[in-house]
Amino acid sequence: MDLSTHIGGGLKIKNPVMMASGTFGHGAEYATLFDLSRLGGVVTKTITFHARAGNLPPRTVETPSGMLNSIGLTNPGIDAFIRDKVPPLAALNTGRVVSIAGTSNEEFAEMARRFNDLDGVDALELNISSPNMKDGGMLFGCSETAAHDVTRAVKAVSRLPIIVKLTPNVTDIAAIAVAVEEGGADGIALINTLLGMAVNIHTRRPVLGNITGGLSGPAIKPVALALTWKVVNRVSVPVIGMGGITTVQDALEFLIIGASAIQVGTATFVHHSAALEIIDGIADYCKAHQLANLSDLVGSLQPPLGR
Amino acid sequence: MDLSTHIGGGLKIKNPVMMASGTFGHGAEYATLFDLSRLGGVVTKTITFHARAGNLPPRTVETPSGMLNSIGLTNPGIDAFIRDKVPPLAALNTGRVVSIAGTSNEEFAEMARRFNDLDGVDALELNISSPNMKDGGMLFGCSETAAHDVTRAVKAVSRLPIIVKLTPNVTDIAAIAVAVEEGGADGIALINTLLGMAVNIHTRRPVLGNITGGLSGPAIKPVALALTWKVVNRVSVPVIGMGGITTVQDALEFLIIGASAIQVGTATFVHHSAALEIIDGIADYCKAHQLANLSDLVGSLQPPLGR
Amino acid sequence: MPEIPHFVQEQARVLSNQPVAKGIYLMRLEAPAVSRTCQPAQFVQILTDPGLSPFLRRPFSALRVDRDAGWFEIIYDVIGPGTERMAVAKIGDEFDINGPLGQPFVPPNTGRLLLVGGGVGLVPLAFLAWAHPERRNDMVYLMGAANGHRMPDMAALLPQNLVLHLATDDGSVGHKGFVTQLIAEHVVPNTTVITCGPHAMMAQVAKIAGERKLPCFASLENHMACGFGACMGCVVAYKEATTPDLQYRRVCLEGPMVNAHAIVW
Amino acid sequence: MPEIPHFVQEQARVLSNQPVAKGIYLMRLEAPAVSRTCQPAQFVQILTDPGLSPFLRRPFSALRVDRDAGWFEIIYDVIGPGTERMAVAKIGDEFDINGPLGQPFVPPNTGRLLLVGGGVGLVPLAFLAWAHPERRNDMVYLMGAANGHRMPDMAALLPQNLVLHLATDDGSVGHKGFVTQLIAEHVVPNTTVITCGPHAMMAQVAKIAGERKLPCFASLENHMACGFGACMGCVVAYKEATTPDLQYRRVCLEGPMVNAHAIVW
Ligand SMILES: Cc1cc2nc3c(=O)[nH]c(=O)nc-3n(C[C@H](O)[C@H](O)[C@H](O)COP(=O)(O)OP(=O)(O)OC[C@H]3O[C@@H](n4cnc5c(N)ncnc54)[C@H](O)[C@@H]3O)c2cc1C
Ligand SMILES: Cc1cc2nc3c(=O)[nH]c(=O)nc-3n(C[C@H](O)[C@H](O)[C@H](O)COP(=O)(O)OP(=O)(O)OC[C@H]3O[C@@H](n4cnc5c(N)ncnc54)[C@H](O)[C@@H]3O)c2cc1C
Ligand SMILES: Cc1cc2nc3c(=O)[nH]c(=O)nc-3n(C[C@H](O)[C@H](O)[C@H](O)COP(=O)(O)O)c2cc1C
Ligand SMILES: Cc1cc2nc3c(=O)[nH]c(=O)nc-3n(C[C@H](O)[C@H](O)[C@H](O)COP(=O)(O)O)c2cc1C
Ligand code: FES
Ligand code: FES
Repeated sequence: MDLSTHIGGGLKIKNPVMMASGTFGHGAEYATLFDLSRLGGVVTKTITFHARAGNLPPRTVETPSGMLNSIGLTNPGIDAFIRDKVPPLAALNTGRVVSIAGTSNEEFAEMARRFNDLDGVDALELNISSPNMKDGGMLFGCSETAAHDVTRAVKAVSRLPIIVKLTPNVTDIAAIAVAVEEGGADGIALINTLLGMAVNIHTRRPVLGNITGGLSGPAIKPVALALTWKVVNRVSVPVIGMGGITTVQDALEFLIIGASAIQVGTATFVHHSAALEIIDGIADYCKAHQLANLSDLVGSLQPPLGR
Repeated sequence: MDLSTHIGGGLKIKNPVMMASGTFGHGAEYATLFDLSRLGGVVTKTITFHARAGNLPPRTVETPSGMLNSIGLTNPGIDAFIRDKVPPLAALNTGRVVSIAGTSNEEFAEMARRFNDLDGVDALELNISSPNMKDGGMLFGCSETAAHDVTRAVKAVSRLPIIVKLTPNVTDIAAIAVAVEEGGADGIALINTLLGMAVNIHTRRPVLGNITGGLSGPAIKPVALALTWKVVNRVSVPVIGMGGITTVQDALEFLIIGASAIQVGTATFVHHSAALEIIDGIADYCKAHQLANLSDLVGSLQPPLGR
Repeated sequence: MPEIPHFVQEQARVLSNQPVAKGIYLMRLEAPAVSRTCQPAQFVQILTDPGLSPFLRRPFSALRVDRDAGWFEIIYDVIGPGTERMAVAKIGDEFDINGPLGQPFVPPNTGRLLLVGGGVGLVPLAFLAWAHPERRNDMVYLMGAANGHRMPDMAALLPQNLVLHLATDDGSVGHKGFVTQLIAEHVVPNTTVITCGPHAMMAQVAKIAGERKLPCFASLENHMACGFGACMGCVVAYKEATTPDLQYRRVCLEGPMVNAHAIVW
Repeated sequence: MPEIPHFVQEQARVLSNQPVAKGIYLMRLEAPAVSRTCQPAQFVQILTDPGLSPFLRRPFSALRVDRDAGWFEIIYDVIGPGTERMAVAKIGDEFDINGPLGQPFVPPNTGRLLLVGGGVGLVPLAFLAWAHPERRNDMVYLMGAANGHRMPDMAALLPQNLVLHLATDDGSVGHKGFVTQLIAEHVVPNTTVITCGPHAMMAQVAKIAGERKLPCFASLENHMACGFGACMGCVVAYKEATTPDLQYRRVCLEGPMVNAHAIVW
C-alpha cells in the first residue's frame, strides 16, 4: 500500500500525516518521544523576523472539547532559528516544513529568501492566519488581495514549495484560497484557529491575558471540515486539512472530502503519539477497503443518499 | 433584585433569558413542560413568506460537545403562522419575539408589515444568518450593505422593535453590526450557527442530506463569546448573546462582557428546563455578589490582571 | 399535529444491567414517574454521561414496565460511546432520563397481529405483547438476528404462550435467512404487520405488506437531537402532504411508530 | 534550554483512593514505568476521562513512589470536573497517564531546608522529604491550610521525625494565621526556602525570603495544555532575559520548581 502524497510544488511526503505548526515545538526536540521518521511531515512553530516574547499569560484555557490559546508566536527570530533549529530539523527523515510570518510582503519575502540556500527544509508554510499576532498575521489572510500579494511576493524569491495557511475567520475562505492559488501557492493548508474568548466569572476578567485567543481541538472539526470542503472544490493545488483531528476517523473525513494530507495539532497535547495511531489507522482503513494508493481515498466522497 | 433588561426599541423583558429561534418550536406548545411565564422571552422558529418543507434528512448529527443541523427552515409560511401560531403565542406572559426570514428586502418588509396590526407579538427578529437557506438567509448577513439595507427596509414599515440576528461566518462581524445599527436596528442578536460538516467514513457520504449544516452547542461558546465581545464594543443598541449557553456560568460570561440578554438554544434539547436553571443561577449570582440590578452585571468585565 | 407528550425528567437508578446476547444488554431502571405512564412504542432519552461527551441524549424504546414497582426495562445494542457507557453501569448507578416520549401505539382490536422484529428492534414489539394480554392469542412474533450469538433468549423477554418463530442469517438458530422470508406463511386474512428493526429490513417488511395490501406500522429510529418535537431534526418524508411543511414530519412526535405505507422508505 | 524529559504514557491502575481531608483525596496508582524514574518536583498528567470531557490531561505532583512495587501517590483537591471524576474512581479502575514530567529538583547539600506548603502544595515538598533521608535532619516543614477540616493528618503523609509546624487561617489547628507568619522564627543562617501552594502564598514566601536574602524555590501550577514543552502555554515571566523569547519560559519544562527570585510574581 502506498500512503505517499503530494502536498504541492512537487513535494511528496511518505504519508499524509503531519504535525501542525505551534503544537510540536521545532520538531526535532521530540526525537526521544517517538520515531519522527514515521511522520509524513513536521511543520515547525511559526517564526518571525525578530525574536518575540509572545503574549501575557495565562495563555491557554480548556473549553468544551477544545482549548483556547493566545501564545502569540513566541520565537527566537529567524537568525537564531536558522542557527539553532534548522540543523536538527534537517537531520530528520520526514517532510520538513518551516512556518514563517512577516509583518509585510517584503518581510515575508526576505524571510523566505533566507531558506533558499539552506539544506534540510522541504517547504515553507506562510502563516497568514494567526489570530494572536497584532501586526500582520491574520490580517493577510482576511483579504483576497493581501493574501494574493503576499503569496506572489514570496513566490517571486523562493525556490521552495510554498504552502499558504488560511484563517477560518473570514466570510469566503474559498475566495481567499483561489486568490493565493492565483498568487502562485503550491499548496494550501487550513484551518488555523477560530477566534474565541473565555471569562472567569469569579474575577469577572478574561481568562487569557490577551483577552481573546484561538480555538482548536475536536470542537472545531466540523467547521474545519466544511471549510476544507469549500476550498477543495475551488482550487486545484493540494490542500492540507486540519482542525480538531484527533482520531483516524477524523483524519479519514478530511481525506475523503479531498484533502491530500492532514495536520494534527491539539490532539498531540493529549495523546503525544496521536499522529502515529492515525497513520496506522489510515493504513488499516485502506487495506480493509482495498485501496492500493492514498489517492484512491482522497476526494472519494459520494453525494448524500437521495440526492 | 431586578433581573429585567432592555433588548431594544423600548422592549423590556423580565429577565435576560430567552429561548433561541428554532430550538423551542413556536413556544406555546411547551406550556405543559414548564411555566413559560418564567422566561424572559421566547423567539419562535423562523418563518418564511411561503411554507417550506425544509432539507432532506438526515438533518442532525452529534459532534464533539455540539451538533450540526440542516433543518432548512421548515415552517408553515406566514399566513398559517399568523392564523395558527400567533394566538397561542400571544397568550404567553413572556417576551414574544417572532423570527422572520425573507428572500428580498421587499419580502422581509412585507412580512414585517403583517405584524403591525397583530396583538401579542413584542418584537421581530430578522434572521439574516441562516446557513440552511439557499435563497437569502445568511447572504444578507454576509455583507454590510445588504445587512444595512434589509434592516432599513423593515424599519421603514414596522412598528415593532427590530432585532437583527447575525451570522458568525464573516470576516468582520462588528462591521456588520454597525451597519445594521445604522440601518435602524433596535437590537442585535448573535450568533447563529457556524458552518460545519460531517462525513460517514463507512459510506463515504456526508452525514447530512444537505451536505453542510450549522454547528451549535457548547463547542461554539468561545467563538460566540469573542464575537459578542467584538460587537458590544462597537454598537450602542442592546446585544443578545447566544451560542452554546448551557449553564449559568456560560450565561454569566455573556452578560459580564456586555450582552443585555442571552438566548438558550441547543442546551434545551439535552435539558429541557436549562433556561429556568440559568435564570435561578443568575439571580443567585447577583445576590452573592450584591448586585441589585442586572445592569450592574452587564458589561462589568475588568481587564486581565497585569494589563 | 400531535400534541407534545407530557414527559418528565427523572434520575433513574440502575436495578440490573447484563448482557442478553453478544453486545446486547438488558437494563432495568427504577424510574417511578416514567414507568407510571409509559406505553408501547414510547421511548425514553438517556443522558449517558453527566459531562458533555456524549453530548446528546440517547433514545431507547421501552421493553416492559412495572408500574407498581416503578421500573421499566430497555434492551440496547452496544455500538458507540453512549451505549458503551451504559454497558459499564453498575447496580445503583444513576442516569438522568426523559420520558415517556413519542405517541403510544394501540394495535387494532381485531385480526392477526404479525410482529416482525430484527435485532434490538424486538423491544417495542415485545412491549406490545406484554401490554395486550387480550390480543396475545392473535399475535405471531417473527424475530430475526444475524446469528445465534446475537439472538437473545426470547422466552425470557416475551410473555409465555406467544407464538414465536426465529430466523438467523446464518441459520445457527431457527430459519436460515432473513426474517422477512417468514412473513408470507404467517399472513392470514385481516393481518396487521408491525415491525421494528434495521431500516432496510423494515423497508422490506413494508414492501411485502404493501404487496399483500396489509396495514403496516413501523417503529423508526431516526437520529434525534431533542426527542420532543423542538428541533425538526428527526423527520421522515411522507408520500402525500397537503402543504410543504407537512412533507417531512417529526418521528419523535408523530412516531416513532408510523404508518409504513405513508412514508417514503 | 532544558531538554524534554523522557516520559512515558502508561495505563495506571487505582490501588487506593480515599479522602485525607475535606475535599482532598490521596490516590495510589500502579504505574511501574512512571514510578521507576519519578523524582521530587516532577509531575504526572492524568487523562481523567477517556472521552472528550474533560478534554486536557490534568497535572498532579508526585507525593511518594515505591519503585520496587511500581506505584506512586498523588494528593488532589476536588475542584472541578477532572478531579470530580478522579474522586469517584474505584480500586481497579484505570487512568491513562503521562509522566514523569518536569525537571527533578535536587535540594542544596548543606544548610537548612525550610519547606513551606499550603493546601495540596504539600505534595512536592513531602516527596522531597521522602526522597532525601540524608537531609531530613535539616528540614523544617511548615504547613498551612484554611482550617482543620482541610488539614490532612500530616504524620501519615510525611516521613517520621520530620520537624513540622502547622498553621490554619482560623486557628482550628496549630498557629492561627497564615503559614508565612511562621517563616521568620525558623530561618537560620544558610537556609533555603522551598515552597508550593496557592499563588498568593508563594509570592509572599518569595518576598519574605528575598528580604532575608535567602535562596527560594517555588513549585508553580500554571495552566498546562501539553505538559511537555510543545505548546508554549504554561509560561511564567522572568525578570531578566537576554533575548525576547526568553522573557517567558515554560513551567512544564524548566519547572515546575523554579527559582522564585528570578520570576515575576
Ligand atoms: C425512538 C428510538 C428508539 C430506539 N430504541 C432503541 C432500542 O430499543 N435499543 C437500541 O439498542 N437502540 C435503540 N435506538 C437507537 C439508539 O438510540 C442508538 O443506537 C444509540 O443512540 C447509539 O448511541 P451510541 O452513542 O452508543 O452510538 P453512536 O456512535 O453515537 O451512534 C451509533 C448510531 O446510533 C445513531 N444515534 C446516535 N445518537 C442518536 C440519537 N440521539 N438519536 C437517534 N439515533 C442516534 C447514530 O445515527 C449512529 O448510526 C432507538 C432510537 C430511536 C430514535
Ligand atoms: C505542575 C502541576 C502540579 C500540580 N499538582 C497538584 C497536586 O499535587 N494536587 C492538586 O490538587 N492539584 C495540583 N495541580 C493543580 C491541578 O492540576 C488542578 O487542580 C486540576 O487540573 C483541576 O482540574 P479540574 O478539572 O478538577 O478543575 P477545573 O475546573 O478544570 O479547573 C479548576 C482550576 O484548575 C486549573 N486547571 C485546570 N486544568 C488545568 C491544567 N490542565 N493545568 C493546570 N491547571 C489546570 C484551572 O486553571 C482552574 O483554576 C497541579 C498543577 C500543576 C500545573
Ligand atoms: C498552542 C497552539 C499554538 C499554535 N501556534 C501556531 C503557530 O505558531 N503557527 C500556526 O500556523 N498555527 C499555530 N497553531 C494552530 C495549529 O497549527 C492549527 O492550525 C489549529 O490548532 C487547528 O488544528 P488542531 O485543532 O488540530 O489544533 C497553534 C495552535 C495551538 C493550539
Ligand atoms: C435545530 C436548530 C434549528 C435552528 N433553527 C433556527 C432558526 O429557524 N432561526 C434562527 O434564527 N436560528 C436557528 N437556529 C440557531 C439558534 O437559534 C442559535 O442561534 C444557535 O443554535 C446557537 O445557539 P446554541 O448553541 O445555544 O444552540 C437553530 C439551531 C438549531 C440547533
Ligand atoms: S428529535 Fe427534535 S423534533 Fe424530533
Ligand atoms: S504546558 Fe505546553 S509548553 Fe508547558
